[in-house]
Amino acid sequence: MTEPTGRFTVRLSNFEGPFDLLLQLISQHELDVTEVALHQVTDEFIAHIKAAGDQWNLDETTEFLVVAATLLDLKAARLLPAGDVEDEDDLALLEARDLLFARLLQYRAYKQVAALFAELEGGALRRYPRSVALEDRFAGLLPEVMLGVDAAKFAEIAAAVFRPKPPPSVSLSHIHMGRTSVREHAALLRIRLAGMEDATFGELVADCEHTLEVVARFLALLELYREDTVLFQQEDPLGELRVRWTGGSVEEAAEAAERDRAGVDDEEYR
Amino acid sequence: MASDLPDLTNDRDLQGAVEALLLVVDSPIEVEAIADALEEPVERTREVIERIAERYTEAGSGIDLRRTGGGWRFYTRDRFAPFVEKLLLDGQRAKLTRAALETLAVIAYRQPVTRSRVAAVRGVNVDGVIRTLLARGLIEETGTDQETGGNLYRTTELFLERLGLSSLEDLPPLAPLLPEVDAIDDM
Amino acid sequence: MASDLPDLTNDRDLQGAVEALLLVVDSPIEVEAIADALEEPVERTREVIERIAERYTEAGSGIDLRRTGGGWRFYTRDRFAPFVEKLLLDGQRAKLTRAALETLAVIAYRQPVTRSRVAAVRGVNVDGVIRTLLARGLIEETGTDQETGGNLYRTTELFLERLGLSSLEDLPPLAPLLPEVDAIDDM
Repeated sequence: MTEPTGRFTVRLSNFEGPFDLLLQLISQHELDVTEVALHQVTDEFIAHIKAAGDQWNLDETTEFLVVAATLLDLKAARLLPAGDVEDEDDLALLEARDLLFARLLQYRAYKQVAALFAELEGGALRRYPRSVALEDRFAGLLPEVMLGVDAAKFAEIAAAVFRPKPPPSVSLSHIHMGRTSVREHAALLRIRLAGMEDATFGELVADCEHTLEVVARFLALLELYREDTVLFQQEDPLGELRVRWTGGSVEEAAEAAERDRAGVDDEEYR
Repeated sequence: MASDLPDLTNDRDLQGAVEALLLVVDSPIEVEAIADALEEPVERTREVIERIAERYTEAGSGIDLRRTGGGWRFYTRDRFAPFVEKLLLDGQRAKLTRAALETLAVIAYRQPVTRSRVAAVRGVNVDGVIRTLLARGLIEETGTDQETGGNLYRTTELFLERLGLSSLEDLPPLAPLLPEVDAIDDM
Repeated sequence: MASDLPDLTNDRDLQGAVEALLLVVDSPIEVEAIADALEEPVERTREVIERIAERYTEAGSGIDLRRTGGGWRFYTRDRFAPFVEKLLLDGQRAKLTRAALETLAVIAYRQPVTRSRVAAVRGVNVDGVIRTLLARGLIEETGTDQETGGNLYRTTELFLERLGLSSLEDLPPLAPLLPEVDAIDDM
């Protein structure tokens, strides 16, 4: 599974090759993400990392986490049950899927730009600027010195200089990717609950393939509860959890779902 | 100006004067500031600066006159870096981290842009990176977003200098890397 | 040395290398130090330096390569001094550079502190910057380090005044700004 070059490659029943290529094929619609066994990809990646011993690559691991999280989102969106094509839900789902594609492409584009930046910086770092104290004969002419910053900003600068170099560990911050997932599931639940009015938690997660999706859906329900659009009912501890929709009409739910899906971007760009 | 001053109508003396000024600046200096100090037209000054830069390059000089971050500054020519590093000993400078580069990439192309928008593109929390980039002077605040009230950020001239770019226009277009850029803008 | 380095047996490349070194040195540098960095014989190095100095003079360059106090350094050529003075009075160098500001920050929060400790924190050579800060009256010497014998530096009253503080105790504490482990990971 690991090429001599040390790059991570994937071997599945329907695909074999570098991880990057897998991603490319999916983003070009030449391979259906629902047919990719992500748990196998993950297993292979973990094996790849283990095989490398202490030599594992932080960049590669970070990239894998980001891409895997995106693929998971993508797959979750694709796996949701589909009815008639004219169905509002389906259209919304299609949009959600495209959004995820777009996000993936966008992320990759910026990653390429970042690589270019690294190259430019590398070139610039080989050119040392002239930065020397003024000749004595001019020193007296200097105007009164200005720092150009206040005390708070000065402290920020000091903090940036003192900030330690990153320890060689995987950043957990990528788990924030999960938030996207929760938003996505909240959108889905709104539309579904508005139609059903009343459902058990079991019914709401029946189509989930992975534990992570069930968790995301549960978190989404808590979000909806917080904004007073659902009510919970549970007769006894560990008993069946019933969820009742109180968030208005199907149309209103669909609108709210749109806002969920567009998320942060929508608030800023319109 | 006094009459015993070098005669700057003469190109050779104008070149000398420009070189003298460039030798004492400690950050990139704009053509206008040089032209002001010499009381010469900006256009003529610009031509002379460009001619000096060419002359140094043709001569294979160890001095490289470059325009970065909107101004001109003397740098050592890149091929001599190993010798410079040997002399300065601890000369080799820290590179930007991958997280910093990716965050700068988003800000550079989307500026002015809010923190949450950057976080959405990168898929991770960017608060720590943004704070460090601010403190290092690579980005700066530029007002607030009318709708969300979030701070807007843009890249600085120091950022351009750091990458050796003379202006943001030198950045390659994002479109070829991003086929559906219009669609994404609507996200 | 590696084979992709400029070929210094060639006079043109040797001149370029010498120019690159002279551009970044802050105080007069001896021929021997240059020859060491280039791994060239002292005699040949001296000849090249003298040739560069002559060439600059003949060309009427604004850069004057002169030997003073046992070492060589780039100076602005005398006749162009009035323009340099005008530039300086125009306030081109009124503001501290980023490098100077960062160095000042380390000294302010770690004082009294030696030059080598500041260099270790910043990861770059700070000699020139420290000289600038001294010249601008923002820092001053305050004895020597018992262990290393290096000069110790501290900030001055002028520094406090410029920052609008009445005493060092008013400097904002750093602890709340040094981020939690997450953000550090991110950089």
